Amino acid sequence: MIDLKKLEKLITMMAENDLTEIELDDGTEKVQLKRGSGGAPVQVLAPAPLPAAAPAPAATPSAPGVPAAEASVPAASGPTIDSPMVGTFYAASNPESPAFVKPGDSVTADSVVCIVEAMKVFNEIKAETAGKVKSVLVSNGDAVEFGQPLFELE
Amino acid sequence: MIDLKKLEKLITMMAENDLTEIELDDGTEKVQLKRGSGGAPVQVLAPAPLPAAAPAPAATPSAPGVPAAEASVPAASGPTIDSPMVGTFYAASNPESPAFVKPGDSVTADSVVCIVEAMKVFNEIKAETAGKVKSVLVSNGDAVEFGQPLFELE
Amino acid sequence: MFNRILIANRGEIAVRIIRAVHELGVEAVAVYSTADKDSKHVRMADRAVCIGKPAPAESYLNIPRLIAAAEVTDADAIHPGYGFLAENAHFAEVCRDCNIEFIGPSVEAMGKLGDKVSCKQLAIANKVPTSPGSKGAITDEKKGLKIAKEIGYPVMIKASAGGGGRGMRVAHNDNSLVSGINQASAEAKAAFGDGTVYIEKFIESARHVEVQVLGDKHGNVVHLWERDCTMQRRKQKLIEEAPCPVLSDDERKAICTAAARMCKAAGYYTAGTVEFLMDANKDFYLMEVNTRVQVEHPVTEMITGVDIVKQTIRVAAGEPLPFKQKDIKISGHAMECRINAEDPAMNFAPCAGLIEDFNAPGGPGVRLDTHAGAGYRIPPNYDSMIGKLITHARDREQAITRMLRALAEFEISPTKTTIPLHTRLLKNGSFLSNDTDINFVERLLGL
Amino acid sequence: MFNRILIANRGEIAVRIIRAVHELGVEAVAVYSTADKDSKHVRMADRAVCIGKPAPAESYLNIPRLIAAAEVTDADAIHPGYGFLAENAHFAEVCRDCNIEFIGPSVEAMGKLGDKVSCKQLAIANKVPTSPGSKGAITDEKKGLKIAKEIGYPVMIKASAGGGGRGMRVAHNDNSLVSGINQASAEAKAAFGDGTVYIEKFIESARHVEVQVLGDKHGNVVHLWERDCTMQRRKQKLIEEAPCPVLSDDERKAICTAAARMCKAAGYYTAGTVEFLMDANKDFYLMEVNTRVQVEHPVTEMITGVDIVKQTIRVAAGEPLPFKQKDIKISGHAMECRINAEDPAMNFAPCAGLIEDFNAPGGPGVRLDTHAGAGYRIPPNYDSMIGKLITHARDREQAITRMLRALAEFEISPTKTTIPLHTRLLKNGSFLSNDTDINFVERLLGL
Repeated sequence: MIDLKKLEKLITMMAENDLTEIELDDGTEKVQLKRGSGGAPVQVLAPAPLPAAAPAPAATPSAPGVPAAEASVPAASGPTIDSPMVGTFYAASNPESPAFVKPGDSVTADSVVCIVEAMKVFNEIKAETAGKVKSVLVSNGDAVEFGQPLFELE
Repeated sequence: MIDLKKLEKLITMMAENDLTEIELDDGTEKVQLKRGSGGAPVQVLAPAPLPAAAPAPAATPSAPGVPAAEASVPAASGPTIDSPMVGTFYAASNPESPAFVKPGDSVTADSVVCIVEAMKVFNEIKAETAGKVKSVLVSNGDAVEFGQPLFELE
Repeated sequence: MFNRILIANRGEIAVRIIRAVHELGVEAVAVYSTADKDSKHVRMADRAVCIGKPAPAESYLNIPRLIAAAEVTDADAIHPGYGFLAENAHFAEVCRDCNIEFIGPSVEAMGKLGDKVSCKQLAIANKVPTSPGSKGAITDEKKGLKIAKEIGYPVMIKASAGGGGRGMRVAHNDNSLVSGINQASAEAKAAFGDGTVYIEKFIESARHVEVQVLGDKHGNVVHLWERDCTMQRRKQKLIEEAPCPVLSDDERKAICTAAARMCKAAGYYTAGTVEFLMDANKDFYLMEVNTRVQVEHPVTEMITGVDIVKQTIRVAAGEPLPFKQKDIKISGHAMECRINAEDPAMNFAPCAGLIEDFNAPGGPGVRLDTHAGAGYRIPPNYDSMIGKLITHARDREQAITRMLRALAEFEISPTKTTIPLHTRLLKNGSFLSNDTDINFVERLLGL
Repeated sequence: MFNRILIANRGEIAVRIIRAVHELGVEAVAVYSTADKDSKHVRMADRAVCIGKPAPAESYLNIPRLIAAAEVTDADAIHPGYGFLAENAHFAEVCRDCNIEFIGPSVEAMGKLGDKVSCKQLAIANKVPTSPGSKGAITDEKKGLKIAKEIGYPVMIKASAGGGGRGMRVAHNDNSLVSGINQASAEAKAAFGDGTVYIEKFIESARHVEVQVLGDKHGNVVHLWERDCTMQRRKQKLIEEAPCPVLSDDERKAICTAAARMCKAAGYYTAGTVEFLMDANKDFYLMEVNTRVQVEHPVTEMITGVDIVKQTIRVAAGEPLPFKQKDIKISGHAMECRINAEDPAMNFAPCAGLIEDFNAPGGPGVRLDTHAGAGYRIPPNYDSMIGKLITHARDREQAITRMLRALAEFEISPTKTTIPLHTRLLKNGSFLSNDTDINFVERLLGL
């Protein structure tokens, strides 16, 4: 069981102390730390446990009443299009029409990829970045929160 | 379970002493430290960050009323003769006679090195180990606690 | 009772409100900015929604996002806590328009008591002591000079919509009055969008005494006695206690009854605080009314046994107060020290960052309200208060002794806090003998 | 008052005592075994002395080392807490011989009340209800059989010097009685060096009700009302509450008054607890008297506002009790859950080791007495209790609701604790309706 808090602390310690390698083992302890020139670049380890990239501890609002701690946002390995606001996700402009985008579609920064409805206002969400849609991370009608990944790009 | 606090200590030590590598094993100890660009292992530092070797947080009883946190037991780098009990330390059998041992003296396991008085009983303390006395770590009349180093050997 | 309450706040007050919500068997929804994603209120809530970036305007002050969060989580009520949108009438109206109960006073009562000029008129009508000064707004300099002559210098120029010291000026003569009116008015216009100002007698040496009031939607209003918040620094309260140590029972009863009478006249419900300055002659002068739960509400909870936050929720749900005025008795003495993450060596500059060690005090008569703990990283984006340490004992002396014991026991590192400052103040002879006024701490620290 | 008090104990009770010592303005000396060198009581004390290896016989039970530590630190009193040497008359005598005040009862009173036979005789003489049975020791089988016939089976065979269930047997007929007497006697001889046994009526289905008593050296003895500790497991109390939820005011007053009367007759001073079994007809049967402060003393502190530990120190210093019986009033309801580091999955085996995350519950009506925290390593050498969570509220229902809230909020990892068990018990219908007896928990868990 890898503890996010612990990872975060490790990363901070790496950065603050200019470490280049940390290697824990823990079949009854076995630490290895490297520092200064000659070690692997820090960036390699960085992304995964970085606070920003860590899944929000909050419940996905689409799962009502789920304790905050338990739920989690589906992880996306590639770049993502995130929700700029809290609201309800709609893949299409109306039930009859097809989804704005589906896996395999290419999008430009200006492409409308979905609608997020908040306070009766239907906000068209743009891709903000060009790329090819790999997968849709939320379902039609899901509640989404700020910064929640909606689409994964290749 | 690898102790984060201990790890943090290690890393601080690393930064402060400009180490490039620390390698612990702890299938009953096996420390390797590297310094500078591929420098020789620094054995001296090894014990320091290990909790077991850290000085007790307790006050030396010889400093009445000192907050436990503030006081500390004098550090000894070499082997030591420790007090087997709580009590008052006397270097000699009585004020007139000379100290049982002084720096430079050689002692055997059976040599009486001091007296620790507890509950009006004067207990003769033996060296329990052979060696040459390097320094006396407490003063005549000091209160000493269990396990407190009394003499440092070479 | 409500099914699900959204807490539109963060930090210790969000934690405090979630505790009350859970004790009522109601679900709690936390909202948080990206800076607070690891905060305790997020872990405690049944659900948590990220509403935006750290900047308050992007999150805790962003009404559309808060309402949207309430809608997607089907929350039927919102508790604003203190600060942020707690006294924002527009927010209360939007909640009402969206059929979400705003846990606070009615928009009307908020207006009557929130605006300083109308509040003062209400006070005078209900025989609540106010400072001599303009009955209403100062429209021109001439009127200001006339009134200043009547009540005598020094006078205080205040903004009607003011708060937190902004839009305030002290004038010692006609010249400084004229310039003061213009400055205060401009400052108020900028800060609150309303440049209306008024004039009051300036109280030289005073204590800060405030009355806790609690009302329901059925016209019942009681007071929970008073608090003394004389120990301040830069207009920020540092130490609060209850009851006020220098009042006789008659003086206490008189001012508390007056405060409750005034709130009843305003049709006020939920928790509110009527703040007074009290001069050396124990004459009271109304300062303002805070139409929300107060940071220092716990000291009143300790001496009365009333869970004030829980009551604000019950009242919002339409329940009548479960007690009458005669049931509210004072038991012992309580004290609160605000634990701020500030570095005394750096002129009390807030210090954010990781708290590595955190061992809270405990034992009899000790209460800690905090969102912090070992491993918590204090974000640089918000105020520096990381907890409130409260003690309760038979009398003031024992409450202070207990507080000193608890402060000594409180282990926080490497974060610098106000703990050493509190220890110093609690041992100060003037504090022990109540020979203090609201400028005491600043004089002591040479600020 | 004393200058310096040595606390001859560890864990949460050492922390609790140091808090009381400091609130009295007295210096605290901690003693610790090498296993406890990083423990909170060591950090809190003004001075700390390492007295030996982890094994209790080498440290906390080692009288010469404790006395030596007191001598080298010039401590003029020793507080034994509970367990270890708290009820050891020899230790009390040694302290007295060394001119160190033993903070507890006189050796004489400890003897009168500690020995079960003399205690029972004292009870009968003071009209304290006891179980029908032998007035004194059972010297031979014939006498045993005769008494068993009088009071009727089942009967309980108990060791005079007994405690913790050792030297106890239940007999349902003459055969099991004869073998039981021999076994119990042998077991008692081995465990306590005294094979004296006696016989009592065995109480089938009972609640555990105990009365808190407090006396001074001037002959004043009061009771602080009773506690209910029916929720037990393997004779270990799990949840304690005050007042007992099934007693009427008259029943409460009768048993509490009787307990105080008996202690007064024994010339008892300091805190003590008279333990009873109460059967379905609310008939009481004396079990034993504990001549020390009890683990569960906080629930009584919460409902009476009396700092019991502080009082034991004042009494030892010769001060008279600052209150009379009529001043001791019950306010609200309090509950305590013992937080043990045990793994439910491993049949509640104690689990030592490092506590990485520790976030304590807080807010109104919540008290936590603990020596643990984030970064604390639980030593494998002592009992598994790492804290006591106490809640106080207007009534039992609210105290339970508050406890459930606090338990849910309590974050400890990776250490396994009894928190989930407490949550389960507090939601159990039989517990809520007080339809329980001292075997309830074991039946529920199938132990």
